[in-house]
Amino acid sequence: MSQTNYDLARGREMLECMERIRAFELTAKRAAVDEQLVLGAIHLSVGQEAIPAGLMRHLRTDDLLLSTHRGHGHTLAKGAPAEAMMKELLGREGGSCGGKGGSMHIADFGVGMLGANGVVAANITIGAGAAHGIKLLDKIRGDDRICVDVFGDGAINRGPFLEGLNWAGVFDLPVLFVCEDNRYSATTKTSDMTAGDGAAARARSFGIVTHEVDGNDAEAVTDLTAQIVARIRETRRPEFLHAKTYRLDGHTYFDPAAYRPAGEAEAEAQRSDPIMRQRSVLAAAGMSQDELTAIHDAAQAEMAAALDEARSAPWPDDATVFDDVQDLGSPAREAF
Amino acid sequence: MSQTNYDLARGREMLECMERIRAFELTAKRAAVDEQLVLGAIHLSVGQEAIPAGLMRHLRTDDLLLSTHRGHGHTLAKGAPAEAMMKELLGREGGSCGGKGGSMHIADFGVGMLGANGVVAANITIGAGAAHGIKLLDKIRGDDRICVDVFGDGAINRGPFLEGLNWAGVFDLPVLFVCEDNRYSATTKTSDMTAGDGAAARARSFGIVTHEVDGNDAEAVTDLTAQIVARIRETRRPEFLHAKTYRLDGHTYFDPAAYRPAGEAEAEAQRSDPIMRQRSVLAAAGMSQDELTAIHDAAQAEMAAALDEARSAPWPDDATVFDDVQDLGSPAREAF
Amino acid sequence: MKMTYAEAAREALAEAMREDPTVWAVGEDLGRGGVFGQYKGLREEFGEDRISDAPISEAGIMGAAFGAAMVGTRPVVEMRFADFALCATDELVNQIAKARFMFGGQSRAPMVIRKPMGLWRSSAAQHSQSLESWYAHIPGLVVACPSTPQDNYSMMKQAVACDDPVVYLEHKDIWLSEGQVDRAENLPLGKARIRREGGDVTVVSWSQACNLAVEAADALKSDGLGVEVIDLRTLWPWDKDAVMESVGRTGRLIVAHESVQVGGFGAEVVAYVAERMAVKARRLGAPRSLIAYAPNLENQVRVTADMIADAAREICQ
Amino acid sequence: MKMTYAEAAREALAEAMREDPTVWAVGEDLGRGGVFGQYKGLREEFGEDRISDAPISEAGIMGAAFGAAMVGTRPVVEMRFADFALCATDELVNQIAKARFMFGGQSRAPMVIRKPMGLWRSSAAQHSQSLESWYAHIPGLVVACPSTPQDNYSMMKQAVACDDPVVYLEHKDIWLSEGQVDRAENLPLGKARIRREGGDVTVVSWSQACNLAVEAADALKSDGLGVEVIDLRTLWPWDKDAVMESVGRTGRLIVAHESVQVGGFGAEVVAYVAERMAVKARRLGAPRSLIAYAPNLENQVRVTADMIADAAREICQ
Ligand SMILES: Cc1ncc(C[n+]2csc(CCOP(=O)(O)OP(=O)(O)O)c2C)c(N)n1
Ligand SMILES: Cc1ncc(C[n+]2csc(CCOP(=O)(O)OP(=O)(O)O)c2C)c(N)n1
Ligand SMILES: [Mg+2]
Ligand SMILES: [Mg+2]
Repeated sequence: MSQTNYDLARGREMLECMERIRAFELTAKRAAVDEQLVLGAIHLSVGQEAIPAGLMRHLRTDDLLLSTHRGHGHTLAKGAPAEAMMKELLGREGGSCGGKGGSMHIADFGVGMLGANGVVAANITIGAGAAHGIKLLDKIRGDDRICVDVFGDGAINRGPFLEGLNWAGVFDLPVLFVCEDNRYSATTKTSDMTAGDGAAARARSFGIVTHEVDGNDAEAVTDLTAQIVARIRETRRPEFLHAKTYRLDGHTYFDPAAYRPAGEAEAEAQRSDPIMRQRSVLAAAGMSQDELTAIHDAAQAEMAAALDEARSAPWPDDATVFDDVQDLGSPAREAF
Repeated sequence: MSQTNYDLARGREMLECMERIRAFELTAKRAAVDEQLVLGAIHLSVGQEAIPAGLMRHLRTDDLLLSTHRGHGHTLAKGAPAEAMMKELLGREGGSCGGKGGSMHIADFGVGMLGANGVVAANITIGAGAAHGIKLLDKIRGDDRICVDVFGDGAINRGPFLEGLNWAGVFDLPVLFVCEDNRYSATTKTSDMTAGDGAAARARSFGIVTHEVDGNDAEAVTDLTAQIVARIRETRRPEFLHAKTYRLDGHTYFDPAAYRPAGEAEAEAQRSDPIMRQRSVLAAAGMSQDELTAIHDAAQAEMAAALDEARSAPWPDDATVFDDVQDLGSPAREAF
Repeated sequence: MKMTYAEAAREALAEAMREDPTVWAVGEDLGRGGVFGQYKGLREEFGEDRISDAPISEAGIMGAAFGAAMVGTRPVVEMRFADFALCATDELVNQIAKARFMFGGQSRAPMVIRKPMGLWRSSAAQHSQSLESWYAHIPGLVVACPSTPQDNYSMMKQAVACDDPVVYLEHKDIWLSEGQVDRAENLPLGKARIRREGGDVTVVSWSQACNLAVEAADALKSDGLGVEVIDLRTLWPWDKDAVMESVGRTGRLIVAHESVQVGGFGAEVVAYVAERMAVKARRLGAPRSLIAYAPNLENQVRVTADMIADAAREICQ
Repeated sequence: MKMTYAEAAREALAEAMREDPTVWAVGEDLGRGGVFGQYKGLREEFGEDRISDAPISEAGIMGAAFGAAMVGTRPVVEMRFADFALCATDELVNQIAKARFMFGGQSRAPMVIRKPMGLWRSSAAQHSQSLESWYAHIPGLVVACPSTPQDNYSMMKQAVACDDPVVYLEHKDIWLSEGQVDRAENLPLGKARIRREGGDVTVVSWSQACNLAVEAADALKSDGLGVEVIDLRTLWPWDKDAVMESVGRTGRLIVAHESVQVGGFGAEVVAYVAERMAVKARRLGAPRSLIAYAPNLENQVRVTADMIADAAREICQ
């Protein structure tokens, strides 16, 4: 790995991104477990950080992203500020969604992040549609954005997977579908409930150019997605990425995940933790232990500060409760 | 085709079946157009008769069948009496569903026909579930039935296609999915709205054994489905049949189908009308023109008689209006 | 100008599309004019991107149109039959209706969701439903039920211009009904139309049932009975002031609708009024039963002009 | 015997499964006991065929269970959250509710469709809904809303035994609430339970809101106010006789429910009574707004025991 032309800056950037995601989520988990500060369920992407870290760096701020209930990593990597996100998890004023959405509905339209989703697979058609909107706007006034639409391995068993992929194929839309395959659908092994060869095989049946990648290898992810993103930007046609990974934590932060075979998670943590792997890559490329530690510490410090800010932020103003429901017939005027 | 061991009885049986289906539908169409006797929309399977004629003969009466809005042919071939079906199309007493369903909800549980469906693709999951029920009952008391679940090419673009096939694959169910691909989804060319290689490719992506057949060749259909049905009866595992055919009539009986390329329907009628083809096969195998005419005439006479019976049948008894909604809270007791 | 109900909506949509290039329509078979001819000729004028066909994929249509709405286009979604729209319920209720709020105001879903509804010549249980009360119950949605060509023109224009998702329920039985359309007329969404004035009893209705109420009112005039017919036009927001004012005068209220009475929106209207004043009230809706194919059975669950007239006579005794 | 609301339903299901081998349950994650532990231990006793996992595939679960019901099994369908059940609306409303009628009585759909509903600790807009009024509006469906362990035991047993499809709405906030369960108790579906007797005002409610109504009634007793609390238990059929009898005595009616007031089932109850007698009526439901994540905002759309008590005091003035 100490090839001469290894791009250290790029490798470092990805490690920073992954460390930030992990620090954000573990900080949030502690805030949930120790202080009961996080209100609803949160779903951690611990172990899956290489995918957003490798992919999102190829996107422009105005490119679009849709994600799932497990969406903190994508959102951070797309450029959303951690402090607003943490406030959202705590349901506070200044949160990404003003405290109205929480973790499962986190969104930051300012950086093109059009929302996590509480309904598995629902974002697949919506993301195809966002790309459809881009295509229509392109004809009106020029628009070269692309859309990235992320979902889990469990989502491929719901109808919107079919309807969304078919839509993108039929209308030739600039969207990258990403299946983050962490092997589990909540407490169920996805393979037990999935017929056939899974995500990539299904995607190919729609005639969509399909790729597979070790989703715990940030370098591989970023190499592959560099090409994919460039091609979609150019061709304006959909592609599909099946990224294999592993969920090191439980389904939710309070899930002990006792249903996993003994030792499985431990072995994976040893073998394939993307942060450990990226640290090794960087160390081999000459980065010092101190630098690695500094990256880790910076991420921790950032998220600790974000939590401090969030902890001391006020609740949303009661008066906002009826805002943003609808204009016509708004509950602010007529609630009953 | 005059091979020595051609099974003339079998070939004749299929022609009879196809003639009956066509006679039923064209009689119903005349009753609709000339006499306004048919009340709702009816969807004719003219040109598609070889599929039910070839397939259903392998099923036992207690095997199950689910179908679509274009379900007269399947229902007749499964053994439902034409007279009750015609009465149903006319909304009369003695109709298959007591006049409550009409063409799109035709059903005859006595011959295992669990219903046509007015919602495209809805029967795909329901049929998988019927097979699931068989599997559960098999463990309780022995049950070796199988289920045949038919749908059109347009149905493969709705979510239940994915959810039904995945279900059948995951739970290993004795169901044969049949996609009757007549190239059109109402007034739209299905290929324009379908990404990828279509039904068979998608079915294979679920790991389901998949076959393709010229659905206008009754002999080919029955040869292939003989094996398929026997195998499903044995293995209790799902299979998939993509049957290519062509809808010679409009989407509904009142659709002039002007959206089709000029000459397309005429050319297909010449080339691939399954009844014409089967007549040629039988003629080559030695059947006389008189016999062929007799088969045709018998079918016409049967359906003319069925229409006569239906025409003179009374409307359903007004008193049945609240029957069979529900037991608890039945509208017969409390409608408001 | 005289137009049919279908033509009025088509005209309104065509005008909106001429004015705003981000307006587009999507649904099955639209390129051939739509199942009821309500898009006839639009493909020719606007091309296949803006009068877009779709796969048989109601969830896909609804979900994709929502995505396209969030990025700044204004989709008009055609569901073909209101019944099929049930295939896209998550998309409408969990996503479209809630996104703006859940995301703290960051997004909008300016969409018109067309759902042709109602009884229509032996269409049977899966092609005849009227579920307007469902949508009135869902925060985030506007619910429109035009009953005349005039309203199908002006309400369609307003619905396309509206930044909220509008569930737009046209009645299948009146596509061909004709009426005068004044393009300048501009009664806002949320305002009722008094279709007949009268002092004895207030009949509140919407959609095709309101046309029956008008018939009943006209018939009763010769009996000397003054029936005020209020066409709500939208169920959310609905014009409580108009209803309260009228019932304040008449003291008698009938709400007539084609949909099932139990849990129908008539209950909301009666309950709202009864909470606020003493009133003689009566609902006329369908029995809580299913819609059959045979016409004699279908007719048994139908609210008719005669039934409305009888109820008006009775309540005035 | 003391049980929690979750245990009571589990016990009832286990007993039904022991008695009838055709009863089975299917849903995501059931093998590990279900998301709320309401299937805990059942996999061990009944095996994976009868406590069946499922793909994330609500439409598949609902459609497949319906098919299996038509061939003679009795599925209990778990939707996890009532909100996700919207992904299977066509299957429930167009298929399950209508098949028996459309097919002229040839088929049955003996199913229990479990949909955990309601507000539950900052679950936000997509995981908190109460849509019971939707299902009450759909002919063919029975709608059950148990509020106590006793009812979650006996109503579950009756629902499994019922030959109609039963939409069974458990409230997520009371899974762990404890109460006495008498296995022999057998108040039929369709009959209300008078949870408190009183002569001044009738409060009609169901599900968790009814527990709040009971709290309010108890609190008002010391004020000398007699609040009769009627737990409807099922919204279809609903016990009109019990309500009419009670309101006939008190002349005052409050209907309290957690769901959105506009188009909620409270409207049906008030309208039904107001059509038949002069009554002072008042509904207490949620504003027609969305449910937020932040607890202070979430609380603003919550109907509380205090609000019910205040409304009772006010209506009795
Ligand atoms: C339609 C729907 N069904 C069920 C759920 C409950 N649920 C939330 S996350 C989840 C597992 C999703 O698995 P996967 O798609 O693999 O994503 P992961 O959680 O592994 O990231 C489930 C079943 C839901 N949110 N939406
Ligand atoms: C969910 C749904 N969407 C739309 C329709 C209207 N519709 C009825 S038949 C049909 C075309 C179906 O095409 P296909 O599946 O190929 O069957 P075919 O009519 O060709 O036999 C459509 C769109 C419907 N019945 N259900
Ligand atoms: Mg997963
Ligand atoms: Mg077709």
